[in-house]
Amino acid sequence: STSQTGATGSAEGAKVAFLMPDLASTRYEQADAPMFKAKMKQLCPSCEVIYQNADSDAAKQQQQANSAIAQGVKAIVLDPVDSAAAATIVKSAQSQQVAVIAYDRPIPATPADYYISFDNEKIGSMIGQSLVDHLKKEKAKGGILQVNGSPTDAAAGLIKKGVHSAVDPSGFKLLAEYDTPDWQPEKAQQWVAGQISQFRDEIAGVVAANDGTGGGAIAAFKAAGVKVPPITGNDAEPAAAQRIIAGDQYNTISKPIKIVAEAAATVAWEFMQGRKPAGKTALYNTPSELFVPTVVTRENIKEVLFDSGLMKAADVCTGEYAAGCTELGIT
Amino acid sequence: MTVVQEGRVLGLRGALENARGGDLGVLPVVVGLVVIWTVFQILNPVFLSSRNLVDLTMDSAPVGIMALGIVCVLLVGQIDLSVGSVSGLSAAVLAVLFVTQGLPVLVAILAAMALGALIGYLYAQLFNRFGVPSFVITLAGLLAFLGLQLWVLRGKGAINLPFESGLVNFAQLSFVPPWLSYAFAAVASAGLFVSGYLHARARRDAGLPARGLTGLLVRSGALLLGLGAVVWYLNQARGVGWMFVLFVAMVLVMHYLLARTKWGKSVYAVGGNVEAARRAGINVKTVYTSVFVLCSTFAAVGGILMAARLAAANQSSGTGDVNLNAIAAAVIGGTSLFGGRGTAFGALLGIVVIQSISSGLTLLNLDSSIRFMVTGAVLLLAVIVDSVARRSRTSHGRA
Amino acid sequence: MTVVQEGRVLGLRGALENARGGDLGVLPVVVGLVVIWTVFQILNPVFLSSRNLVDLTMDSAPVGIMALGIVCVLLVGQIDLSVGSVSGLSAAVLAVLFVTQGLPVLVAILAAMALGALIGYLYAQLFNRFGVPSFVITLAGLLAFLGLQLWVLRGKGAINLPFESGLVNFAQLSFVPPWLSYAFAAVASAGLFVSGYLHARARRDAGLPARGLTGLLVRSGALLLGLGAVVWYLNQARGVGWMFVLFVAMVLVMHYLLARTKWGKSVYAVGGNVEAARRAGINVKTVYTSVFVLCSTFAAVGGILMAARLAAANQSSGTGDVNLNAIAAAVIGGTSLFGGRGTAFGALLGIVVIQSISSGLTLLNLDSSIRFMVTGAVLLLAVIVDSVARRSRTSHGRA
Amino acid sequence: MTPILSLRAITKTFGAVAALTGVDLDVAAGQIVAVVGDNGAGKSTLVKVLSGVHAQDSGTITFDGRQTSIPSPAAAHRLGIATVFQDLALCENLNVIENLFLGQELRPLRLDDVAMETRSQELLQQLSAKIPNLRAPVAGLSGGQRQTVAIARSLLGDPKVIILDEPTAALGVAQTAEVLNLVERLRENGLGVIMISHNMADVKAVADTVAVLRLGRNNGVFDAARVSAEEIVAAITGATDNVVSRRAARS
Amino acid sequence: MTPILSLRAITKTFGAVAALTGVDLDVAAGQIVAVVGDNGAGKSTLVKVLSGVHAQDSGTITFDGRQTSIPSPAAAHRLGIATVFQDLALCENLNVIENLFLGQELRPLRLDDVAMETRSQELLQQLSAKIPNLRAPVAGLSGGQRQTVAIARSLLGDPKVIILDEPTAALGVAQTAEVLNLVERLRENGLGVIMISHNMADVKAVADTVAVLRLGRNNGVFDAARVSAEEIVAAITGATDNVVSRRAARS
Ligand SMILES: Nc1ncnc2c1ncn2[C@@H]1O[C@H](COP(=O)(O)OP(=O)(O)OP(=O)(O)O)[C@@H](O)[C@H]1O
Ligand SMILES: Nc1ncnc2c1ncn2[C@@H]1O[C@H](COP(=O)(O)OP(=O)(O)OP(=O)(O)O)[C@@H](O)[C@H]1O
Ligand SMILES: [Mg+2]
Ligand SMILES: [Mg+2]
Repeated sequence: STSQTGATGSAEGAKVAFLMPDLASTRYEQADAPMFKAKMKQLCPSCEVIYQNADSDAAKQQQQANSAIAQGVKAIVLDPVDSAAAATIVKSAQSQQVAVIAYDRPIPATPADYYISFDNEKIGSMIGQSLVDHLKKEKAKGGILQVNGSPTDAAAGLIKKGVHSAVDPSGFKLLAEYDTPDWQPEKAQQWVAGQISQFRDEIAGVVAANDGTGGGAIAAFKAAGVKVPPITGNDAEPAAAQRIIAGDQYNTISKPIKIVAEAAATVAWEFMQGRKPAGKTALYNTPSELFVPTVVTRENIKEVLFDSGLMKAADVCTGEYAAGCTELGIT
Repeated sequence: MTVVQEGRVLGLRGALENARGGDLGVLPVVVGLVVIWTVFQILNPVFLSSRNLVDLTMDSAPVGIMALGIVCVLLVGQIDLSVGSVSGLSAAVLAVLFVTQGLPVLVAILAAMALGALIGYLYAQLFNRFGVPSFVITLAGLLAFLGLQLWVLRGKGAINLPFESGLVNFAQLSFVPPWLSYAFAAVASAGLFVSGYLHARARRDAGLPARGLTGLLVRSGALLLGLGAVVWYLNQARGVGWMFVLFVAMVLVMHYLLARTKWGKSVYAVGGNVEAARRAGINVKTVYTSVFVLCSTFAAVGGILMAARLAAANQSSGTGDVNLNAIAAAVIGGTSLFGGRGTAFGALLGIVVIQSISSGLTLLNLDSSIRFMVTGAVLLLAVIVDSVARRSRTSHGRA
Repeated sequence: MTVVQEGRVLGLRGALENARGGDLGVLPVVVGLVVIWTVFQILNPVFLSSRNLVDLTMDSAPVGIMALGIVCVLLVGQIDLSVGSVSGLSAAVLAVLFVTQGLPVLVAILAAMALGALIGYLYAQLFNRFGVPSFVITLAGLLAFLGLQLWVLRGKGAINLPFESGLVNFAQLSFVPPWLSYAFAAVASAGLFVSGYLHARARRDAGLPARGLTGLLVRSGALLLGLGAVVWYLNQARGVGWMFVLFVAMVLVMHYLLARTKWGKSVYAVGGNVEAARRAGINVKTVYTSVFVLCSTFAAVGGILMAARLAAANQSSGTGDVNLNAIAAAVIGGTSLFGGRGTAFGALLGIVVIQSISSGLTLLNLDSSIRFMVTGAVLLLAVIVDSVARRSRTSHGRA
Repeated sequence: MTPILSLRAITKTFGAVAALTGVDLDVAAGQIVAVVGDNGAGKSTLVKVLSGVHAQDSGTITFDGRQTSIPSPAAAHRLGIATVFQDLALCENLNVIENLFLGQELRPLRLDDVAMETRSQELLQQLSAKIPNLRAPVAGLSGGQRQTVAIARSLLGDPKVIILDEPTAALGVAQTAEVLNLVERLRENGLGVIMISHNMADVKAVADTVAVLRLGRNNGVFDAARVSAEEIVAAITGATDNVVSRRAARS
Repeated sequence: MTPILSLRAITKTFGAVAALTGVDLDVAAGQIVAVVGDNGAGKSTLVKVLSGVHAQDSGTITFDGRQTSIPSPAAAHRLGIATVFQDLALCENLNVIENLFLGQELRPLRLDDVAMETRSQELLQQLSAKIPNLRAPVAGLSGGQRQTVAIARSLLGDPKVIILDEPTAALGVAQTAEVLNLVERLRENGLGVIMISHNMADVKAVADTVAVLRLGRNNGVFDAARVSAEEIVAAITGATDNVVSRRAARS
């Protein structure tokens, strides 16, 4: 019936769905969802946000979208588990006059109503490039290990592609690479430990696709009793911030999640009121807005993560990390 | 006339005695289901809306079909851990053949199913020749076919199935026209009556006690009413999906095969006591082969439908909790992990329980951590109801 | 003197007869292992390097301990699907108590283990009271405790364990000093000799046939040589990790408990024929409780060690293939899924097989699709060797 | 003789099947009571009630003068009731010694296998058992060998009442004779024995009293010395003209 | 009489246990051969060799004049050898009718349950079985009821040779008489029957020939009409002075 579909009528008390893809990265539960909800509350206090996480299962995401539509949402903010499979969600939502805002990952096959993101491929190339630049500066010798994300995760594929675009032409030899099943840090640790046995001190650096696998790589070096080379991360988890402060991890990447989540809320609110916001650019035939993430290293961690209020010193500078914090002036 | 009356008395008395004896059949699972439905409906009134139930039926079909295969494997006392991988592989093969290679969709479907059958055959050979536990064989299969799936999709990641194709249409948008759905209900109930009547007549002619006419009429009437109500309610939204009809038809066929054919009896016998079955002259290896082939083929069908429903095949197709859901549906539906006990209808009921929990929790809008905890708790509750009833049955001496 | 001679003859003859009868014990798994090692060594000479073997021993310990618990549960004919989740939860609890709350590490460890024990107790209650199949109970547990783990880590995601802490040090960097490791080998072999000698004397005194002195000497000597060689080789790199020593010690303790105590016999009896065990006056419920508690506690210990080895607890701790690896290790080590057959040493061998495959493939630097396929194939091969040998045993009439 | 074990009005149903209806039975110390009856008469069900496998639906059990209940096999063991079940209840995966001592192992925390093996050998010798290897799983034993193991097991504790459910069904002639000798020795040692058997010759040879069950009800208690086999058969089948008498008449 | 089934020098070992060593046996059509022997003498092993459960290690089997091998139970069925096993080999999860017709169901693609139920009732009546409900799982049957089911099953096909391994061990007096009657009817119908039993009275009553096994070897073949029970027992135990004779002398 028409009362359940969006685009017309009053937006007061309307519902909007915020569908996130997985739990492999902690950011969706801890950053994206609460920030989106907060902004929505501010824009429309009577509106309801339906937040769901698909736990890396495209079919489950479809089920979640269907149930959101059944509950009469007027817009869906969708971070697709699988960009191809998400086309079905877009189709069926649009056929029932529900707007779909692609979030974080694009949906190339069927244009959504709007696309707001950082670009995972870009993220891959940024962490890779940052590491390569650092190694060149240090005049490091040897090669690079590449720890990718889950072989069954589309986003991991994008990051992997980006990393290759930085590492392949860098002049450093790619010693070996590994798709980490389920993004499991333990698996990454085990693989890196094996490579340490194999390459010993040939390893100049490790590009890890997220902070968890990066942590695993660091533990492997520590457990082997070998000096830890520069290792990357991604997601700017507090645990990674601690490791960067302690000097164990070289970099991570901070995505301006707050800005993006709030932008998504604003756009969704526009759609819920029946308007069609125009994009800043167009990607995949979709009006789009892209944001640039920041690489975080020991040099800029204070400004990017702490001065901006993304993290609190009290949470991070605990125990043995206090000394490092003081050294970097984080209080 | 006396015969008919005697029959009716037996029918009634039989039912009563069964209830006293604790043989409640599928009743406990149904009770569990009703409890779940009531709770979710109270928590969110969308749950029992026609729309949501339509989605529920459609979501049940693919994994339900896999559960049907699992029931067969469990019945012979074995297990297949690889239905998820096989379904993912068949989705990938389907997509590559159909989309990338441009073959007709039917050819692609048949090829994917043939691959599934071949995998089952391979399992059966390994099991029959070397006596490797099926747990290990299918664990190896789980890994190997996940690898093969990734390899088939290498350099592509995900392949969209065209929305216009009949297959995607079948899984997403094609519903039984209302008149036909009512006709189905009528045919089913009439069929039940006629077959029951013929059977009762044959039994009476042979001097065996049989159900009376009234009992048959009541039973078919109840089915007509029940089915009619369900169909009517679903027709308030999009109606009964053809995919769901396919699933139910497969359940019926499997029920027939298991309950009314020699092959079905062999399956139960092998699961109950494989040595006794062998000594009875049953070709035990053939039974194992048929069951493994069936299970993998059903897994392939499930994978195809899952891909069709998503309109895409990707690297993560069939991973995640597909395996566990399929096995859990079979177990919740009353199939024993030790073989010899279970029914095809169990798979239907089990998957509906699982999908109801999943759908209900989706509607509740919970934090993931809470969602996992509640899923576990609800699953347990649903099965406790069932187990307590079954236990009263065993304490009455029927194992 | 005649008695000793008779004993020796029996010892030799017994061994021969066993081999003729097909009772090869753990030999087939060992053969499978040797095959795997040879192939991987040919493919990559780093595989059998001391360094890599040291890593292999260390990686084996946490999941190996979980497999030890699984062996117990399988022995009574039940299953625990939730060891992964329980390990992840205990890692999370440990990290929160130790790092966030700042409690002493020992308190945190004990609390995590207590939580594990409590979970096992809960399972046992559900199983004993309601007769819910353990498959479903622990499936619900898998979900619920994954949820609890996420909830415990809410707002944090991952928690680093300090590298300087004794726990992380234990799991990563603490190795047995070479002299002590040789001493261990010597003590083990002397212990085997003394206990064997005392036992043989007692049997001879009672007029029973017993192993001869020579046989005992040869056996202990072989153990000394074998252990000595292993220790020497590992000492070429970092040596024998304390964590691995802990694992081996736990295997030995469990072996003793299962083989030489009343409780152990009850476990086998319950798995072999639960009704017979009950009629023999065994408190079957207590046996189930003990076994579930043990399994969950071991899962918690495994989780703690895994977190220590990673120096972090995170949301994905214990997910992925931890469950399957632990169960597969038990099964590969010869534990029957139907109960009543298996040993503690099986868990040790099984996990070494699994870790060898994993480590060998890690070194080969394969594409992940190929890696999955090869893992499946190698797993299967390792078990086929074993099964063929076992089959020859059954065909000789020993089930 | 005051009965050591005495049953009154025991009733037990399985679903729609009434296996026992108001059954009475008395056994005194030093007395051998044979319980006989047709197939499905409820004999094994009675045994299972006495050994704590099934709880009776109604009726009372008096043991040693005190009214009691036997909720579990462990409770029966505690009272001093040892049972040889018709289906033997052995664990196929355990060996002979382990089966003999199941639930009553010597030295629980460090099993005394020497003592257990010695005692097993003695026991089995006493029953003239022919078992090639006490350390092989029971799965490989012949039917009679298993039955011998089950009988030997019931003698292990220090029971006051021994219940034997068709103990000689699978036994060879020599072993049967040994078991009958044993039963007589048990009587001499002052134990109460309930023996279920289909073999009238055996019943007549050892029993003091013969209790007949028919369709789950008492159908007479006879003094074994005074009753003839034909009378027992008549009570079992419920008719003096039965297939057994006809067969006997024919040959 | 030319034998329909004839064994020569059958040998079978289990690991270190030699269950059968060079055993010969002949059965003619219309002849009842009783195989007797001590527990563990190898009788059931012989049955299992004949029914395709175990393959012999060496020796030859001749059936109906042709030398043959019996690699599987299905092969035995095809030859026309039906067997009642000592351990019955029933599926506990199936009901009586399903067990009776297991492997030989009527109308494989649409089971004819009416015909199967009628036939089951007839068969069981013929054996005077007392089974309350043919549609209840065998798990709930008494020992004798199960044995009756197993015997009934062997009669279902159209066998030429029937092998009964202790068929009356668990049967009541009436049922035993019926089975003995049945065995005689089988002989009249020209079937060969191999019956294993520990009961000398039954053996003497129906058998034409008595073959004794001792420790896995032939220990004499007797004409049942001319041999006394004492002689058979002496051949079984290997001594004329044995526990059976002593017991007999005592009483
Ligand atoms: N599967 C087996 N594995 C090992 N040994 C076996 C097996 N089957 C039988 N045996 C052994 O072979 C011997 C003969 O056994 P069999 O069952 O043939 O005896 P039987 O004559 O039938 O005895 P009973 O009268 O007690 O039934 C026994 O010592 C038994 O332990
Ligand atoms: N667990 C059970 N479930 C259902 N029915 C049962 C069960 N146990 C026994 N019965 C039924 O109860 C009746 C009595 O069985 P019981 O085993 O006591 O007979 P019995 O006198 O020992 O016979 P037999 O001489 O054949 O061993 C039988 O009809 C049997 O089918
Ligand atoms: Mg009985
Ligand atoms: Mg026998």
